[in-house]
Amino acid sequence: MTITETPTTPTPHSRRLTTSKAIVEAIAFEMDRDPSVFYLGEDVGSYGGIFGSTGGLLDRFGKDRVIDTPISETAFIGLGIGAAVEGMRPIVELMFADFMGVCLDQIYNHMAKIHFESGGNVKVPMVLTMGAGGGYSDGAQHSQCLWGTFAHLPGMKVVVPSSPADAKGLMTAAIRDDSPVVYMFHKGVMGLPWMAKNPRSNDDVPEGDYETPIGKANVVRSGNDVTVVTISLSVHHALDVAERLAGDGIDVEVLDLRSLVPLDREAILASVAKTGRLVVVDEDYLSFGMSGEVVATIAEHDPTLLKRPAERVAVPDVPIPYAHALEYAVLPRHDRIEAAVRRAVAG
Amino acid sequence: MTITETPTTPTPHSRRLTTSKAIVEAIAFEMDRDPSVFYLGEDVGSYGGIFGSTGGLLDRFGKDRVIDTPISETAFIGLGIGAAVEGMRPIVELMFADFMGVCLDQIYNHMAKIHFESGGNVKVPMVLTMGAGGGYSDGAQHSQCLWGTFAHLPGMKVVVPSSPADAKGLMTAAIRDDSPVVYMFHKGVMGLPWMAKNPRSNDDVPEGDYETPIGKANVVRSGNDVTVVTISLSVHHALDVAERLAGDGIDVEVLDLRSLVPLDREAILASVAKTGRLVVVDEDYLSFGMSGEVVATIAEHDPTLLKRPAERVAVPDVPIPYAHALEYAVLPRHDRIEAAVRRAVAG
Amino acid sequence: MTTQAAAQPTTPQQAGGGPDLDPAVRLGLYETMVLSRTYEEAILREYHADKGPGFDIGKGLIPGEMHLSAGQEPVAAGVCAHLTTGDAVTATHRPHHFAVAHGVDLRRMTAEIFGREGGLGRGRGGHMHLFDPDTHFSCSGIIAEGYPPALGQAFAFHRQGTDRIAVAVTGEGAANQGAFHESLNLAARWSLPVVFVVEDNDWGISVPRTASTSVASNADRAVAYGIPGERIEGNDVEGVYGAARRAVARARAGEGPSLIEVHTLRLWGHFEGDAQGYRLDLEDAPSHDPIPRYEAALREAGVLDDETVTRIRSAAGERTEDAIAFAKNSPVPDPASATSYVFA
Amino acid sequence: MTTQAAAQPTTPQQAGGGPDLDPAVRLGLYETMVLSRTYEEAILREYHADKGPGFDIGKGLIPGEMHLSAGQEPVAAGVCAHLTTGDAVTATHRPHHFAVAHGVDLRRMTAEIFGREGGLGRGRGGHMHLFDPDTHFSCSGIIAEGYPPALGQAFAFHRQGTDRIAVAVTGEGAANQGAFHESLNLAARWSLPVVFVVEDNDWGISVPRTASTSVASNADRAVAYGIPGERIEGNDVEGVYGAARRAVARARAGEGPSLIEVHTLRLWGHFEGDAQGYRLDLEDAPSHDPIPRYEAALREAGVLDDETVTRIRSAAGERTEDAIAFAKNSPVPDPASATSYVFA
Ligand SMILES: Cc1ncc(C[n+]2csc(CCOP(=O)(O)OP(=O)(O)O)c2C)c(N)n1
Ligand SMILES: Cc1ncc(C[n+]2csc(CCOP(=O)(O)OP(=O)(O)O)c2C)c(N)n1
Ligand SMILES: [Mg+2]
Ligand SMILES: [Mg+2]
Repeated sequence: MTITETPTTPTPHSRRLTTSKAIVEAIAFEMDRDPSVFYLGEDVGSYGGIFGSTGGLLDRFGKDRVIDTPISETAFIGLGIGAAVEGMRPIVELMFADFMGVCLDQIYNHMAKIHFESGGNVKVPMVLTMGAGGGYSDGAQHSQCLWGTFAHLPGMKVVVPSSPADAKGLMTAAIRDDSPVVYMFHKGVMGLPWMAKNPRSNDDVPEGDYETPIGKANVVRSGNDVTVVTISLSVHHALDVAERLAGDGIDVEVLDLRSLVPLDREAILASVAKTGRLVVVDEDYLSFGMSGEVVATIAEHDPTLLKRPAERVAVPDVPIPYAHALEYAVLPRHDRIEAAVRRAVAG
Repeated sequence: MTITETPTTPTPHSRRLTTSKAIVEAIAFEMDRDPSVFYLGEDVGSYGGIFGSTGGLLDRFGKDRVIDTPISETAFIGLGIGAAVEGMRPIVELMFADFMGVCLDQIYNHMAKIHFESGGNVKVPMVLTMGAGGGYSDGAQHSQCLWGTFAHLPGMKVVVPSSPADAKGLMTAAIRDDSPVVYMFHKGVMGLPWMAKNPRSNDDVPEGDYETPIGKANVVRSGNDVTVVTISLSVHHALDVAERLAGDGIDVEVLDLRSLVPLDREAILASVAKTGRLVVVDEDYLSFGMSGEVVATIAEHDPTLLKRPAERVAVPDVPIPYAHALEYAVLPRHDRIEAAVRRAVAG
Repeated sequence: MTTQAAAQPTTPQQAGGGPDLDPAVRLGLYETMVLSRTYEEAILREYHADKGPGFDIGKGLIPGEMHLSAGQEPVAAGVCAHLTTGDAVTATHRPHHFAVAHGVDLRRMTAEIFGREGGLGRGRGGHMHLFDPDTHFSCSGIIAEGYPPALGQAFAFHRQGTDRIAVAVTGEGAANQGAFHESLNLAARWSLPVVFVVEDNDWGISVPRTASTSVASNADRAVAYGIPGERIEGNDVEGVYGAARRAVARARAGEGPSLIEVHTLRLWGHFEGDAQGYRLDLEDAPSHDPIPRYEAALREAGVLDDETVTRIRSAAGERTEDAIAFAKNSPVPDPASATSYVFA
Repeated sequence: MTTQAAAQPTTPQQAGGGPDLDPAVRLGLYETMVLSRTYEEAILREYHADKGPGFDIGKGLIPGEMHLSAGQEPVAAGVCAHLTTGDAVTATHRPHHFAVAHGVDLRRMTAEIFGREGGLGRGRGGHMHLFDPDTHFSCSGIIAEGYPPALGQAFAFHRQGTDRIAVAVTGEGAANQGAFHESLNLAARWSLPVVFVVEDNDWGISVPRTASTSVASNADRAVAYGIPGERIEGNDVEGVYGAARRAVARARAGEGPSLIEVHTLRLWGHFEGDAQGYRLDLEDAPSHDPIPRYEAALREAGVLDDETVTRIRSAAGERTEDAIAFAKNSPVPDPASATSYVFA
């Protein structure tokens, strides 16, 4: 079973789209039905978004609703917050997750906390999109995932789709959500013409109004021997490995978390209860992040679920190196995932 | 056994100091012996640091070496980086950890990455100090710990002392370290005259040259029944609980991590191998942080070490509330720690 | 090769105020200032009532940091006189005078400061995090970071086809923060209806303006964004009123933002408990208190007499004590609800 | 109440350059520009040599984003002519022209761009992260965030009792970022020996300067910090040279920072692979190429002849190809060493 065959992807009215086109479709649908939705960011207008997240939107909705900003992330993310507070539904793009360092205060101390600090009286229905991830030698400041950082800080949902259909459905849900949602797209799943991509980055996407609930993990491949919990591009690597290992009689379950916040702990527990073996694959940094949280979820529930030590495949707490050979040595790619799965099922 | 009796604190030449005075002593000692050391930050001059981290230093070293800055964290942290690159040893104070959002780029994309990106050719021997933690109703933007955030991002050590002696020894080590060190002091351990404090915040501190190696956890109380892994102010809460529970025949081991990066995984494993029960106490947010990392350390090594599910006592993924009753409900204080320890040893 | 000259400095504008001003307006300015001061004196009293023995910041009915605005009332009174509650104000860690002047409900604000369920934020926010959707008022404890959200409120008001505006406030210390620059540039480039206010009280905690700021007046920085900049000296409420009238009118007319810096006075410490050992101008400060000074001027102009002063003061006292009583009677939040309101 | 006038605009300074300039200097400027262009043409060639079929950014001997500076050579040549390798330069994501002009070792820089063990950063950094302690050169991929570290280098140089200075570079798009403002204020207030350079190539990726920036010239923003600001029009290398001479002298004399904006030209795409569909000035661009133009001027002035041009070009070609050969012969880093150099 692959990601394209999951029950959440109805086939009748769908056609193949890249992830970036699926995202644009969701945004366009919402902009059509809700005049309070607008899109703001660097190079999101005529350029169509550096990673294709807004292609064609300017032509369709005009420059009052698809707006190029100065390179002033603090100012324009704050602008989104203020507009959301006054009832609009901004989608604001931070070009790379790596740039969070120049504007994190607006994100985590304002966007994420105003609702709480106001005792629920003020809502911030805003989507903050951003590209993430490496694999194409963009160096230590343009290749980070950092979703663990956002997920650690309370008050914002953190959504990270892996497939075109999920990308559309989760974007729809994010825009409609009354809470701030950080929506991260890994460049490697976007189906960009200028980047190596997994074949699944161009896949079936339902037409029309299509929403995927935020907070429900997805069993993209069911299996009985070992659970691989992962997210985004790593879902595809895990699926590739699972297909390869099926030939060796190893039956891998792949769980796509889809969001870190909310984290679908029930799905993690259910899968590990079945398989008794856990491998977490995360392109973010290893320590103090998603992989630890997933493993801890088991150990604080019932450590005896684990028949073998949990395995973590992540970036080993090193900045992302530029040189291809070094970068691919630290990314959680097929070889390392396969080795971890084999260790998990041994003995 | 309490923290004041640990073997790393030689008693002959020590006298009682508050943590803030112990920090100042370490800084003054290093400024005396090394002219390249200087201190930079907001209100660190005549005010002496909002949390007393620089009291008296201006009078002693003058305004060329103890320097008040404009409220421009990005500029002055960057200034520290550049000075460190050119061979100085700046100590730069970010008044509250909560303010990292306005300057995180300099911290995590520059201070922490330059050494790596330069292939080891450039060193950034800088200490970035900051106050952390809550407990006095300072609200959601002034009460955060956030050490999990710093620890997740590679390239900087993250040190969080709990006692006056450690505060001195670790500050000495941080200044002498050739790598960037984030040095976080919890306001509640500083021994400030205007804040509730644990009696241990005024304690024995060795005189003269005193260095505590970064990366070695400290068994501040040894015990056989259950391991409490914690850091900073929570060490004191854990010790208080341990003393109380000793009367009930529960023998608690308290492990003070002292630093998140490097994380002393051996010490965690050794203690849990002995006790078979783990409670992690962390004043930072629960998910995707220190508590998960500590628990995962066991589960990826050997989940059978855990005779009971691991317990985590942390801030339950909520901004720190202002109202006292709410704040104390989310902080990892004695009641919650005691309950977790009791659960861990039950059965 | 050509070398382009720098832009022309902003033309100083006619200040407004003085005897030409409608007596009702002058009385209103006075009244707002008195209410604000009366309110803060009561907060001061309540704050310190039970911090002892010694001073424990976390203790008492009002715990935590407390930044009072006494001395800075002219800024809030002069600016907010031009606003309705449909306009937005984003204030700082020192927010009370703007909240009072903008008409935030005193009872719910006070209950918030006391950390009660009846507070603006049900006790979750506290004195640095007052959010009032009714008056579009908010504040932030992070220096200068209240500016950017004001842009968005102004943007929304404009998109909604109204002439409502946003006022964004910071201190002079905060004007050296990056968010200040980004906000002014973006608002200017997009002609957003914002009035940027800088309260220059000469101090950023213990650091004097002269030590932190490379220009004598932040109003000069308006040149860097091609917008009008005005500095009001002397903590003069009518001067502020005049400058704000121009800036607000410009914003409402869709002509874009303006910057107003007011040279004001921090009468008390940075926060309560601040011994102000660093402060050289302290002894002199009370003699510059703007309220007695304005009172004297209005008496001289025949706008105020003993009776009116008494009426205004006692009305302020009543409203204040009513708010404090409301706060004290409001329930303490239930600890079981501590994790509520994280998501909408 | 008084309303203080905004500061006076910076007096335009005498531009310098022109026929009075020493022919050796003029030749040097030309030579630097030719070397930079020759070098980048070779990088362009190597970059695209093996990206196919199609264009896969992660493929080939030089993978990743590639921001070339062709057309902007006058800025680097004019500024760096006044520096020694003891001075620091912090450049941007588009760093090569400054690295070349400042004398960074071409071989090790090229090896870094090729991701090799012999590179400046042993292949860890890449083209946006070139660190050369020998020439105090560095760059950053984060917009405007190269400014703050330059302050610290300048601070250290000053403390060390030298007259060495730091030059900090950004694009005009980056001048709207908070770090720009904070850095200028701090450097001005502390009189740090820094020269701030803004390369205005009219574009921040696809966004024109006019859409992002609220003033016509970033040099006008110098007023906001009380420092000299100059804008050089026409991408004029000698104009840059003159302005930089004044700014560098001021910094070395301990008189503090200056701001120079140069109106320059992005001859190619923002990065390689950029189709520039948004770009209206594209057809016109080659006719503004500053190198042929300067070559013609120097020929006319009798400073250059065919022979010298040939010599300079072939020397540039040789150095470039030598560097590329060095890079290609340098070993690929050992994957087993991928986690080295995290801590010192
Ligand atoms: C980003 C940030 N840095 C530092 C602080 C700590 N801080 C709080 S108030 C203050 C001084 C602010 O000075 P100013 O802007 O002049 O306002 P004032 O207090 O004088 O009203 C400082 C440094 C903060 N809250 N946020
Ligand atoms: C903080 C940050 N925001 C956005 C980017 C993405 N980005 C890279 S280059 C660029 C345009 C920069 O324009 P400018 O400063 O004019 O420099 P130029 O590319 O024209 O040389 C942008 C937006 C970034 N690297 N850093
Ligand atoms: Mg001030
Ligand atoms: Mg540009």
